[in-house]
Amino acid sequence: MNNLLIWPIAVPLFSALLALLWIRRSTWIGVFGTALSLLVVLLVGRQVVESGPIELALGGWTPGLGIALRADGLSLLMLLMSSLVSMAVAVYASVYFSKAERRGEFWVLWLLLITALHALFLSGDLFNLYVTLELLGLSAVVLACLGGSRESLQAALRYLVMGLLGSMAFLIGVALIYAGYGTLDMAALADAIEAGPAAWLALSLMTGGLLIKSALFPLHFWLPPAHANAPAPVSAVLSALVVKAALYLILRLWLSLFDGVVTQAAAVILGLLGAVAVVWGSWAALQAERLKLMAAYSTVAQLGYLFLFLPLLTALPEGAARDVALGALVLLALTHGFAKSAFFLAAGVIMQRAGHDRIAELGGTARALPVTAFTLALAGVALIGLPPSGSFLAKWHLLSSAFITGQYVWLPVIAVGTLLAGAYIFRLLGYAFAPGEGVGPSLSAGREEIPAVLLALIATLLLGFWASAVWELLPISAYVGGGA
Amino acid sequence: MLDLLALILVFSGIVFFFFGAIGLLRLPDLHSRLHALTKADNLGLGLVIVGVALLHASLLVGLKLLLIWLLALLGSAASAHLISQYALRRRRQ
Amino acid sequence: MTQALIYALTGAVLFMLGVRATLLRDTLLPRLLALNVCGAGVFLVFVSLAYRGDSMPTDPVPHALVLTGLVVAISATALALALNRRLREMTDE
Amino acid sequence: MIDLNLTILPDLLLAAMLIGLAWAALSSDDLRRGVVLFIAFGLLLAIVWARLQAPDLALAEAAIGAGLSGALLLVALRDGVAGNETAGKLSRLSRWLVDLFVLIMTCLIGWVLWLTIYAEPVERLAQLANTMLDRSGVSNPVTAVLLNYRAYDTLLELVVVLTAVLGVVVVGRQRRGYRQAGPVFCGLVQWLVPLLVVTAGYLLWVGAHAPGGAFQAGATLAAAGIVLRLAGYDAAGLPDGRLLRWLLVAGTGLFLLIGLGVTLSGGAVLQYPEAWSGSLILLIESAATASIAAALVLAYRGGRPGDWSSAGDRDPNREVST
Repeated sequence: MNNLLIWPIAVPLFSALLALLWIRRSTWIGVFGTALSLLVVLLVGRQVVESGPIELALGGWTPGLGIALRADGLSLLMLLMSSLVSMAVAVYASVYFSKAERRGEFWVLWLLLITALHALFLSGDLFNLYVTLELLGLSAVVLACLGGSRESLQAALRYLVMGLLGSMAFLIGVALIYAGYGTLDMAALADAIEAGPAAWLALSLMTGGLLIKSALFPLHFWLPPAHANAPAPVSAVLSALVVKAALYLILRLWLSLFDGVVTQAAAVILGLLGAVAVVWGSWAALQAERLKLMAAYSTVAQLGYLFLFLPLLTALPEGAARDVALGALVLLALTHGFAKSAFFLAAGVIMQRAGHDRIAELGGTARALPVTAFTLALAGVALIGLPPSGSFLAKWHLLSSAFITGQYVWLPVIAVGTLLAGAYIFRLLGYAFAPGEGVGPSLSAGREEIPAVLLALIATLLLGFWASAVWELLPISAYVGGGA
Repeated sequence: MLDLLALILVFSGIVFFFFGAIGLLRLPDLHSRLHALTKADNLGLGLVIVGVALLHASLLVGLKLLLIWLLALLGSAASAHLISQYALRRRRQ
Repeated sequence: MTQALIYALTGAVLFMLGVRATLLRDTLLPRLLALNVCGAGVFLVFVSLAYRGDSMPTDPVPHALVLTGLVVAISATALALALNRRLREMTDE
Repeated sequence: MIDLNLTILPDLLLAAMLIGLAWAALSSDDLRRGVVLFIAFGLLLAIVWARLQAPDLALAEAAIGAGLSGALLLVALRDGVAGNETAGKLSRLSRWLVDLFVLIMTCLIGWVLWLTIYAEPVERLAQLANTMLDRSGVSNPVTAVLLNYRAYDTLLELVVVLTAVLGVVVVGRQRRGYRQAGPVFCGLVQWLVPLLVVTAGYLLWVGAHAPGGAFQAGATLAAAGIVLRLAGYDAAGLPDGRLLRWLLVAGTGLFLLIGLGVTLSGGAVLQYPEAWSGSLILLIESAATASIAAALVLAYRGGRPGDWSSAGDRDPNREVST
């Protein structure tokens, strides 16, 4: 029993309720609540590092009858990413929304979104995961339509419908699992699940539902409009964190619960879809005329890379090589989270200053907003995968895993994707660093620009130099079934 | 014996429901449809409820069932009134 | 067991009917109905698993899960309808 | 394997009607017709729940699934439906592929369910849930699962309701109300609303040992609000501004505070002291009933209530920019 685990969920939830009650003070409550959530996540992290995975059986009932919260290396890394990114974005949003009419509701929903993310990363129960997925989906949809424009509403509505369809597919998978194994507790299921028709079907239904939510090609179509039309701080968390939540669940299912059920053929199919996503998303990003749309297509491509790892992971035998590949996958997800949120925040700064985000008219950005232009360049380094960013290391290991397993088909995909990413980033930087009057002179920098540059620094420097921490944390597993 | 009586009551209630439904489908205009539906259903429900009460043979259950019937009567009377009033208003416009 | 199977299979059919209509229809309201039917199918699978014949006590856990699911479903429906209304207002303006 | 006797005939009939109604509701091009068929589908589903010995669900389905969903959908018909939001019609080939996919998946799911139900019976959680009932503080097993064993799910579910209703508030303006009702309807309202309130109270109280509970009670209370609004009372019984926000927060807030508070006695989060669990559960359920009812009525009214917050009063026309 360890009651510490409830706090990453209780703190943002309680702050959300307070923010709704004292809606005029919501900005303060929002920033303070986010900071406090970060603090408790750090406390949980210290305990996980010191004494291994933590479990909290809620209500004191044995997991199975009751619900357990669990924190291990993987969930800790996701928690750290989400609370760090949300802290930085909250600071930015306190400026961005300082005069907006609906800032009160924004902060309440913001805190609810953090609650949902933390609850999802800590949950150890399949049905509870469905509830957290719905909470995450609904709060993300409402945040996405805060822009109030027709496009953003339409995108949010489609996002909602697709999200609900995904949840339903997940839920019927959960029903099949409960039918076959008589429990919903993930630790018990990690032991119990064995290959067979029920397990295969349940896994494919749940994975299918999550693929919609994680926007893998060809189920990506809802993502670009939803992410590109939301207010900038919201786009940042949608792209950096919300899609990662579905990806985290896929990893949990494939590597911890259904370890031994997953077939190589299924993994190769997902890998192929990922490959198409990499090429198509990067190409669409290169064609995009708006900065935020470009960033959204780039998210589609970057998610594709993450799925390239799956066929490699299933082909590798359990052991050091597989642990390295898994670490690289998580590292890539983390780097993208930090880099993409930095990118969206920078785009938001430019948009508020220039009044538009048309890439071709961004001349003069570097002179007017040097810090923001620098942020774009830094985040770009991480998105392309240049050294010293974390994604460089991750792609390096992706390549070497492909060599080890002899799956050479992925090599050209990685090469083409990286080249295209270089092309769209340098195209953007070419405009941004060109002289011009597209962006007005700088009035104030600071609270707006600093969070983005910090996030970009984490992505390029911190995760590059301290990447080994990822490989040290991942083996701390709460689930005996697998390596995650 | 009591059971047989109860069964007969429930069955005849169902027959009323059946004819109410036929009336709803076959009669020409809204008012006569409403007429067929409310009359047949109220009576049908009443018969079913008396039958079920006999099967249970308990005063408390009987009272609860009676309450249900009264509510259904109230509801169907009010809704039939509202629907026909709406139809009248539309015809005048 | 046969009863449980009948309803479980019905649940599967309803689920896929809902999926089909969500994919094929192109306006919001029918899609929303479809998602609700989809949910009803999943709930039916859960509840039929809980049913273990008229003589055995049922498994309360799926019942509670479905109750939770019902409330989540109506929340999502309400939100989708509100978005739809705002979108409609914007079209009129 | 299947014993074909007459006892399964009603089940077959119900199942066929469910599928038929769902098909008709989903394939209807007339929206109003689709919605009405869907409401009928919900009512039939309530009968199925009763047949499968799930009376708690039958109550909830009738109140929430058919009743409130129906009311929300019907009022949405009045709003009209926004035009096609997806790009174009699907080609004939892709329609055919979707149908094929649906057919295959239905068969697969059906096959797996068949295998599972006829495999060696899995001892699921039924036995455990029923033996632990003595320690849960209530004697209705479904309430025990909802508010004790899996109370955390219910807490998050209340948060989901809160999130959705905030979304409704954020998105639009309040709907126009209805004209004052005529004498007959007013007479009905005078009877119905107090009766619904009493019924809600009864459902809340009885949930501890018989079918019923916070969700059914909340939905019944919300029905009272909707009836009031239909009769021309625009506020639908809800308070304004700050009090309304307290009402919305009450369920989640009290649940969270109690869940955390019980750790002071040395237990885990949400581990009620056994002697107190009955009363704590009732307390949580009462607050949850109020919050759920308020949220559902607010969702029916739609949009931002008057005097919701004065945060943006200086510049009411300003939208958040993208």
